[in-house]
This record gives sequence, C-alpha cells and structure tokens, in this order.
Amino acid sequence: MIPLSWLLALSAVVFTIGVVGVLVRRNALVIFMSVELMLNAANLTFVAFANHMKSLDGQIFVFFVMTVAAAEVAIGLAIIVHLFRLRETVFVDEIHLLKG
Amino acid sequence: MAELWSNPAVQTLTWALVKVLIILHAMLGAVSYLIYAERKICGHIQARTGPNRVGPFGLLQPVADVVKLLFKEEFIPAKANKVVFHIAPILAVFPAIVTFSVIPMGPPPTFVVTDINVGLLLFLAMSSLGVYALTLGGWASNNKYALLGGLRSSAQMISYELAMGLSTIPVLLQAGTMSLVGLVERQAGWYPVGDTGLWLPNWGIFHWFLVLPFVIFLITAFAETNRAPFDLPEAEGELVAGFHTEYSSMKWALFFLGEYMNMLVISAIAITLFLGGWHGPGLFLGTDGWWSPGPPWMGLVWFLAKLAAFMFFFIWVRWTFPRLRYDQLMAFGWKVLLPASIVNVLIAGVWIYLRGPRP
Amino acid sequence: MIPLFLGFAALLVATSLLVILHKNPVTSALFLVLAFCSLAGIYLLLHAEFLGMVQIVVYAGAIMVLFLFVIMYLNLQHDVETGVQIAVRRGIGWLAGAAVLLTGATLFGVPAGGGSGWALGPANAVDPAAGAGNVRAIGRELYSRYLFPFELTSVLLLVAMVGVIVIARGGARRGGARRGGPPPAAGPADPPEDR
Amino acid sequence: MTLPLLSLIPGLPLAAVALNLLLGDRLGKRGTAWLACGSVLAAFGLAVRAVLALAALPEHERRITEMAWTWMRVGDFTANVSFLLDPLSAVMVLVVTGVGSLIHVYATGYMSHDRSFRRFFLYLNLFMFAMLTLVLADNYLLMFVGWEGVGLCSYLLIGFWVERPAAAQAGKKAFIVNRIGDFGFMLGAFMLVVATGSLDYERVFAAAPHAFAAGGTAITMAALLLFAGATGKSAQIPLFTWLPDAMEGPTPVSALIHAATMVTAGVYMVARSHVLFELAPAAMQVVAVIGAATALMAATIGLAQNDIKRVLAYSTVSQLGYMFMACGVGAFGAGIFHVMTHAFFKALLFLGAGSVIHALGDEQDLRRMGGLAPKLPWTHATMGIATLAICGVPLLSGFFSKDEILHAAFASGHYGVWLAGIVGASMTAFYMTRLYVLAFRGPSRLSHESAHHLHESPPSMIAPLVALALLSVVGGYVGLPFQEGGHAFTRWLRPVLEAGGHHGAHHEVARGVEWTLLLLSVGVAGAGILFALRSYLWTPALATALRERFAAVHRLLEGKYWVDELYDAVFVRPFVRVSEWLWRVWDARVVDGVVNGVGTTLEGGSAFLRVFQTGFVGTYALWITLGVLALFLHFMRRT
Repeated sequence: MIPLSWLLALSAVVFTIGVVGVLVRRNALVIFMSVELMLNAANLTFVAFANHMKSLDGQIFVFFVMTVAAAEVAIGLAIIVHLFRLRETVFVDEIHLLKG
Repeated sequence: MAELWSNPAVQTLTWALVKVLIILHAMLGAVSYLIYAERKICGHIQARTGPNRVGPFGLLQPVADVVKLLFKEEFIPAKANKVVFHIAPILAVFPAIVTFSVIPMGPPPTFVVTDINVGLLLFLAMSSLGVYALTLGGWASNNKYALLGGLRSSAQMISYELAMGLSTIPVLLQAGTMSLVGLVERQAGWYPVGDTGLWLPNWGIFHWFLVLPFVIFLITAFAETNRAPFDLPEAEGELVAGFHTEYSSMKWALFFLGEYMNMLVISAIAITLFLGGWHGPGLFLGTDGWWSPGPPWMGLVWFLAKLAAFMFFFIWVRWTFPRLRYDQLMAFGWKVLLPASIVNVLIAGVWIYLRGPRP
Repeated sequence: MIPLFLGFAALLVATSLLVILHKNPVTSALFLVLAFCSLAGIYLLLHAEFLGMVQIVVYAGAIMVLFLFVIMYLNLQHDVETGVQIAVRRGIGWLAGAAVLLTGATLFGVPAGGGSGWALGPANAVDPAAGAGNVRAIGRELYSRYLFPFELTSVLLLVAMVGVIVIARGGARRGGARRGGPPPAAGPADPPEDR
Repeated sequence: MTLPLLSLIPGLPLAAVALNLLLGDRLGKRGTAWLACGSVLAAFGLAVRAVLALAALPEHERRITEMAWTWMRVGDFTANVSFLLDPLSAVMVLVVTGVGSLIHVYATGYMSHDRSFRRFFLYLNLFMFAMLTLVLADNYLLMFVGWEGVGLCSYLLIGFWVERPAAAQAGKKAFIVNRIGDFGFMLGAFMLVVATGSLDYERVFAAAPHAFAAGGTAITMAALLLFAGATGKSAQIPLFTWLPDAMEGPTPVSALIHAATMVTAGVYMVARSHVLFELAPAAMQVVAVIGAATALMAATIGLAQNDIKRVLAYSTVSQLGYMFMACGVGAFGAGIFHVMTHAFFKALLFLGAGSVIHALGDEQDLRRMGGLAPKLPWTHATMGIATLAICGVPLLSGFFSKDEILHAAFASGHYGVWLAGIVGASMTAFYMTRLYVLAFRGPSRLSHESAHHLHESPPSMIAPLVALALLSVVGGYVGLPFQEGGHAFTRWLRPVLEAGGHHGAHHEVARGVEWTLLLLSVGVAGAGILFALRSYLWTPALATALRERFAAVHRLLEGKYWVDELYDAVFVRPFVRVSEWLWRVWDARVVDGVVNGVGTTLEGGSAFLRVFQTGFVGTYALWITLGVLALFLHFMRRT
C-alpha cells in the first residue's frame, strides 16, 4: 500500500516541473507538453485519492480529464500548425499579436 | 533453498520466467522460418521454387540469413539523430513481445504466461505504441523517403487503430470480460442454432453479429502490421523502402522481426477473439459420450494450427493484392471501416441487450 | 510494490525534467511518452488497470504521436535559446517553480492530526470491489451515474473535431501551407483530422 | 373530458394570434378574417360543449377544473395555470365567446376599408385570449394575467388609429387609469396570499372565513382593494373617466371591450369573490353606494351628450353602476344576469351606432343625424329593439334584469340605492329614447357629404345586429320573475353564489310590494320615454326651452361635471411636475453621474491594466503562477 502523501508529493513535483516548463520554454509545442504534464499530475492526484478512498469517482474524473486533454491537444496543435503557416515560427515570444 | 522454492510467489515467478524465455526463442525461430515460408510461398505463387539451395528444400536458409545479417556492416547516416535511430528498431519489437505475455496459447495455467483482467486493452495499448518504431525510425534517419514513410505509418496506424479497437467491442459485449483467457473460455462448447437441429461451435466467428467485426479486424490487422496491401510506409515503388530505407544489418533485421512478430501477435489476438483460441472440434470421445477437447496439449496444437493458417493467409494476401493509393487508404479507413464498425457496435449491442446474455 | 513505485516515480520525475530541459522537441516528446508510460505503471500499482491502459492508448498512443507528427510536419530543429532576456525569464521561471514547490510542500507538510484543513482524510474502506478499479465497475459508473457528463464529452470531442478541421482547412486554403512544411506527400494527412 | 377542452377555449384565439403573426400579410384580408372569426367561433363551440358537459353534472359538483401546468412554486405558495368552469364562469364564457364572435363577424365588415385590417384582428384575438383567461382562471393570479391582458388590449385597440392624437391620448388614459385600479387588485391579492397562503379560489374561499374576522378591518381592506381594481376595469367612480374617451377606438372595439365583455370583468370579479365581500358588509355598502352613485351620475351626464358613442359610453357606465349596485346589495346573481342582458343590448346598440357611423361616413354627432329610419331599415329596427330593451320596457331582456336589481335593492332595505336606481332608470329611458329619436326620427340634419354617402351596411354587419336583437329580446326569459326558489338563472348560479355556506341575500317581500315595484319601474321607464319623445320628436322646441331654462345644469352635464379637469388639476399636473424634477435632477445628475463615474473608473483601471497585457504568453503564464502562489499563501495563513 503506497502512502498517499508520497503520491501527492510526486504529483506536486511533476506539476511544478510542468509549471517551470511553461514558464521557461519558448517553443509552443514544448509548452503544450508541459501543460500535459500538469494535467497528468492532477490525474495522478485523482487516482491516488480514488485508491485512498476506495471509490471509483477519482478514476472516472481522470477518464474525463483524458478526454478533454485529447480534444485540447487536437485543437491546440491545429492552432500551432496554422500559426506556423502564417508566422513561420512556434516561439511564443516572437508572437505577440495580443498586445493591447 | 527448499523453503524459498516452497514460496508460491517464487514458483509463479520462475515459471513465468521460464515461459517467457521459451516464448521468446520460439518466436525468434518462428519468425525466421516465417520469412523462409514467405519466400517459399511467394515463389510458388509466382511459379518459382523459392529458396532451395541451403539445406534440403533450403530449410537452412533462415540460419544463413541470420548469420549474414549479424555480420553485415552497420551504416548510420551522418546527419541522423543517433539515439532515436538506435531506439527505433527496439521499439519495433518490444510491443509485440509484451503483448505475447498475455496471449493464452492453450488451457491455463500451463500455456498462459499471465492473465490480467485488461489483456485486450494491453494489446491495444501496445499496438498503439507500435507506431513509434516506424515514425521515429523514419524521422531519425533524416531522409525524405524515410520521413514520408514514417509520417504515412503514423497517420495510417492511428487511423486504423480506431476501427480495430471498435471492431473488438462486440466481442467484449458478447463475453463480458477483457481478460483474454476469459474470452477464450467464453467460446468453449457448442450452441444450437435456433431450433434447427444444427449445432455450431461457440466461437465468435460463428455468431452473425461478429462476422463483420472479424472482417474489419482482419483488414485493420493488415494495416496495423503494414503488410500489403497496406504497406505504404515501406512502399518500395514510391519510397525506396520507406521508413527503413537507411537501416541495415541487425537494425533492419529488428524491423523485420518486429513486423513478423506483430503479424504473429495480431493473428493470435484474432484467433483469441474470434476463432475460439485453443478450442478445437473435440476429436476424443469423452467419458460423457460427447466429443471432449482432449488433453491440454491438444489446445496448444489447435492454437498453433490456427496461427499457421493465419500466417499463410497473411502471406497469401500480400502476394495477391496490389497496394492502395494513400488517399484511398485514408478514405477507406475513415469513411468505410470506422462507420461500419460503429454501426456494428450498435447492432451487436441492441441484439445482445434484447437476447440477454446466453447461458 | 514500494520499490516498484519508487522506480516508476524516479523515472517519472527524471523523464518529465528531461522533457522541459531538452532542447530538441522530438526528444522532449519521447521523454514525455516515457513519463506517461511510467505514470501508467503507477496507475497499475494503484489498482487502476483500466486507466493505466487508457493512459497508454490515449496519451502515448494518440496524443504524443500527434505531437511527433506535428513536430515532424513542421520539421523543427533544436530550439535556439540564447540571449539575456531568455536567460532572465528562465531564471524567473525556475524561481517561481521553486516557490510553488516550497509553498506546496509546506501546505502538505502540515501535520495530519493537526486539525488543519489540509489533513488527509482517513482511508475509509468502502466495498473493495469499487477500489479494484476494474473495467466493469468503471463502465457501470460511467453509464449510470456519469452518463450525462459522458455524453457531454462526446459532444465536446465532436466540437473539437469540427473546430480542428475548420482551422486546418482554413489554413490550407490560405495558401502558404507548404511553407516550411515537408514535401506534399504528407499533405493529404492533415494531422489533426486523423486524430 | 378527453381533450383539454378548457385550455383550448383561450388557446384557439391565441393560436390565431400566433398564426396571424407568423403568416403576416400572406394571409390576405379574407384569410385574416376567416382565421380570426373562425378561431373565436370555434372557441364558442368548445365553450358550448364544455357548458353542456357541465350542465350534465349534478347540481352540487358542477365544477370542471383543468390543470394545464404548474406555473410557479415559491416556498409553500404554488400557482397553477389551470382553468375552472363553473356556472358563473360558464355564463361569462358563453357571453364572451358568443357576443365576441358576433362582433368579430361584424368587424370584418366594419373594418373592411381599414389599412391595418390584420393588426386589428390580431389585437382582437389577443383580447379574446386574455378575456377568456380572465374568465376561466381558477386562481386570482391567472385571473390577473388575463386582467392585465385585457387592459393591454384595450389600450392597443383604443389607440388603434395611432395617427389620431386623440386616440393615442385616450389609449394612454385608459391604460393609466386601469393601472391604478390594477394596483388595488394586486394589493388585495397580496392580502389574500398573506391571510390564506394561496390564491386559488377554492382554497381562498375555504380559508377566508377562518382567516378573517367577519366584518373585520382586514377583510374589508382586502375586499375594498379588490373592488378598487373593479372600479378601474369597470369604469366606476372615481375611475370612470377613461371609458368615454375610449370611444376613440373603432366601434366594434367599443362594443366588444367597452360594453359587452371587458368592462364587466370587474363585476365578474366581485361576484367571483362574493364570499369575501359577504364577509365584509362595510365593503358591500361601499360597492352598493358607489354603484348607485355611478349609475346616477353617468346617467345624468348621458342626458346632455351629443356624440352618439359617448351617450352610449355613459349609458354603459351607468349600467355597470347598476350591476355593482346589485352586487352591493348582495344580489350577485342579478348583477351577473344584468351583465348578460346588458352585453346583448349594449353590444347591439354600439354595433348599431357603428353601422350608423359607417353609413354616414364617420359622422358621430347626433345633431347632424336624424330621419335615418327609412334609409337604414335594419339598423333602425335593431337599434329600436335595443333601445326598448335598455329602457326596461317589459318583456324585453333589459326589463327583467334591471327590475330584478331594483327589487333586490329595495328588498334588502337599501332604499336610497333603490331610489337612485329608479331615477337612473327613468333617465336611461330618457336619454336612450333621445338618442334614438335624434338619430332615426325627425327631420334629416345630415351634412351634404354624409347624405350622399348614406347606405345600409353590408350583410356581414347586419347579421350580427339581427342575432343580437333576437338575444336582446329573448335573453331575459331565463330570468322570469315570480318563481318559487328563484328563476332558472338563479338556480343555475346557485352552486357558485351560495358556496361558502353563506346564503346569498334572499329577502322576500310581499307579492303586492313586488308588483308595485315592478309597475313603478315600468312606469318611470315609460315616463322617461314619453318625455323624451315629447321634447325631441313632437315638440322639439321644448328641448331647447329646457336647455335654456337650466343652462347652468346643462353646461355642468355637458362638461361631465368637469371631473377630467379636476383630476388633471389635482393628480396629473403635480405628478408631471414631480417627474420633470426627477428627470432634471435625479436622472440627469445622479444616475448619469453614477454611470459615467463607473465608465471613467473602468477606463482608468483598464489603462492601468493594459500595462500587464504584453502579448507574450510567457508573461501571462508567469502572472498566473504568481496568482496561484498568492492563493497558496492565503491558505497557509488560514491554516
């Protein structure tokens, strides 16, 4: 039986790594991957608690998270591809159309 | 030592290891002779004799090939991504072997390595991992033909995975389990066809709503293993040799190994899902005066027989059908197979719901 | 079981670190695949077989392939990450990360019995079958209690698909689709469409 | 009943409205006419069937309720959209749909030359829907919906000819005055909810005797507030001024809304809540007195009006006064009876007047009519019958109902009320005859163009006239007097009006007295008629002589007691001034100030926030992370 706190710590670490990745990298794809990391850290927490509480709900949530992640990735990558076609770059700091 | 041996965990572990070793070597041998068989059959289909110099009927040909491949010089393109270039061939073999660990080749426990309650999912997962070998290999060798081959394979395999996964669902609905052993056991015995005196073996393929899934599974199997007529990733006519253009010697051999192992795995799965796994028409008169399946090893025999038949089928198809065009491939996968399998899931679901689980 | 977990955990942390550290997107993607696989392993250890498998099928088998596909499609090389500004941002990023981790650690570090809001609830033993996380149970849940969200996700996926197709097609029609992309052969396979 | 009969009755006009809106001008004039009349006629058919079904039931469970859906459920208060058909609402439904469909038919002829033909029938059907909802509702809330609906429709229809300022003004006036009454209604309803926790008639009436102390302040307040609503809708003192102006609307509207149906809604409501009123004798007194006063006052004003429709309008007001008089003295049955008969003959009068106006090309001034009898035989005949009916000439419908009211007033000891009624009756007879004479008899005083425009109306207008004329003749025979245990109409209404245990006022008087009263009312009616004939037909000089003799009085009456001017001075002007102040100071300064302040604040704020919008995703991510950090710290502080 794996102690819950370990799992939570692990997911915290992974999540942080994801955060750092988002903050540090400038390649949109890698940022995307970091976001996926964060999502998975959250999933891990869900599963950990599902196992801890002996209830399935956590796993169901993970299931839904995965579905959403799939949709999100599809859209996001499509956008990135389109962006690349328009701007010839995937570096987020070379794209600041949103400047007000 | 003795008390350690008496520990059941240790026993199962050792047995598992033993089985794994056996399977591994059996597969290697089988693959090498499959290649031989392929060449033979192709030869006969093309009215040639095929390999016939090394040994009687060229039976030693595979040995010679293996030796040749082992000693051949290895060539790595200068601008290739070394690491990935090395990993890709391994990835080609790995999933197949993993999958084999859950395939029941005969009645448990003897002829089953492990039986997990999500065996089929494991198979699907592994087959989805199979994409990486081709894609990465194609990408890493930094060659436009290879890249195209890799891209094609990734697109193609992802597309056909869906249809394949969906085509297995009616079987699961029928059996109500995902463990492969359970699936096979579910197909034991015979069942009466309505009130006609006719009795059919309880295999998946003999249920009307599982016929279409079987066909779909077969087609997608060809696509997943990149066999003709779906061998676009390595279409020699267009892409030299596709994703493994730059590969040579043992790495190339590993790709080949992977391809044939995948064939073996996927046919084994097909057998498990639709063709009653190790069950065969009982040949032995049981005590109850009914045909009994006979001793366990008969199961293994039946399984291997079916496997062999499947392999022959694979080879036969390869040397019979022309290759599809890429857009045809995609259109077929997305506009025919996928909808068909979905509809079939619906039909099977309704049918099973209405009929209720058969005793 | 514990050693297995530790191994997976170590693998997970290491690979995810490499994901964000490595300069080559393809390599990052591969490490991410590894990370997902180890996560799947952890799921298996936590009696979530179904999720473990789905994790591999969906993340490793589909999402990451899509990533790779896009990376190759745009054929990206190593990221050049030089320059003061970037270095500064990296520094800030690491600092922020460290701060997050620290605060998180302190939060979870609060003693469980301390009556604080963060004490972890005790493991309440509901029927073990539910904990076993087998496919049947999950299916039951999905199609009974979570039926509506389940249907909603299907709608979500449909919407996503439509959106993706629109985006990709729109770009292709605006010409310049070939710029930087690989030769036409990969053209017909609009990656998002195949998802 | 298999199909939802009751909800279909208001449903059909509504469906017609919807169709009318959807298809629009694609319908064409003919199509619109068919749609409108068809729907109302169908509703009439349904109503008849429903009432037959009702009559089939044994006397004491004669109530058909039909629940459409639950409208709202707030705490323990629920309001349903559900309909109730009992003898009382049955009478109203029949009158509304019956007279209504006749008037619809009439209107197809009358409005045939109007530009916005379709809009007219749109409103008319909408009105039918609202009116039927009002009548069929089984709780005060739904009734209020219909109540407001008819108010809206009357506003729309009075102001139908929007290009006429007078019409628009009249519409607004009607609406506002009605609103005042409605406010009373609402307050009354609130009191009912507070006291009984419900608005369903059944629950309220069941609970009222226990919830209120009989004759107590609370119930009196409630009843009076409800009655205030009634005065607004039914144009009683002090809220009667809108009705005469409402004559700006097309004549069919005046006939349908401002004579036959809507204005009687108040009476219906009072009769419907008779249980409450019977619990509050003081309120009853008020009702009776106001009814009598209105009857008398309106009658006097009617003496001196020259606009044919205004005469009828004031006569309507006065007749409504009679109905409230009846309710006030506890003879609710008589009131409803009069509602019915009045609906017949007053609708007929208006339609006749309309036919005259139509014939003369929109000429409404009695002084420029006269001698029309030979030119407009049908109109003349039917109008004549109606006039006799309203004057209370024996054996015509008006006679029975009016006589019953007077009798009830006398029997219940309200002698003052009774006296007012008698006098009012004679005046009614007088001015109605005057109207008749001025319009149809004597020398023709037509202006040139109306003279050659003169023509009898088309059959589509004549037919309803004839039908209504028949009804005005026989309509009263359901209430022949001198029957043991009350006549048919009373017996029909008994299950409703004697609900709540309390028995309606049954003051029996000696036969002799009854006969005397009867002869007396006939006598005064006859006297009024004769005097009118004498002073306008036989020796017209007499009228002028009288006018000069009582010039002051005449001016007072012609000026309608200057009530409008009074209200204008007392209420309207100060109100306008206050509103102007609010506009200049409160709205322009304070409200706008606040709005602009918010705007400027936001502007400044966003100018500051724009700094953070670098357009770099990374920066945003950083901000988000810092936010998360802040949250973490917050929670740490909390733990």
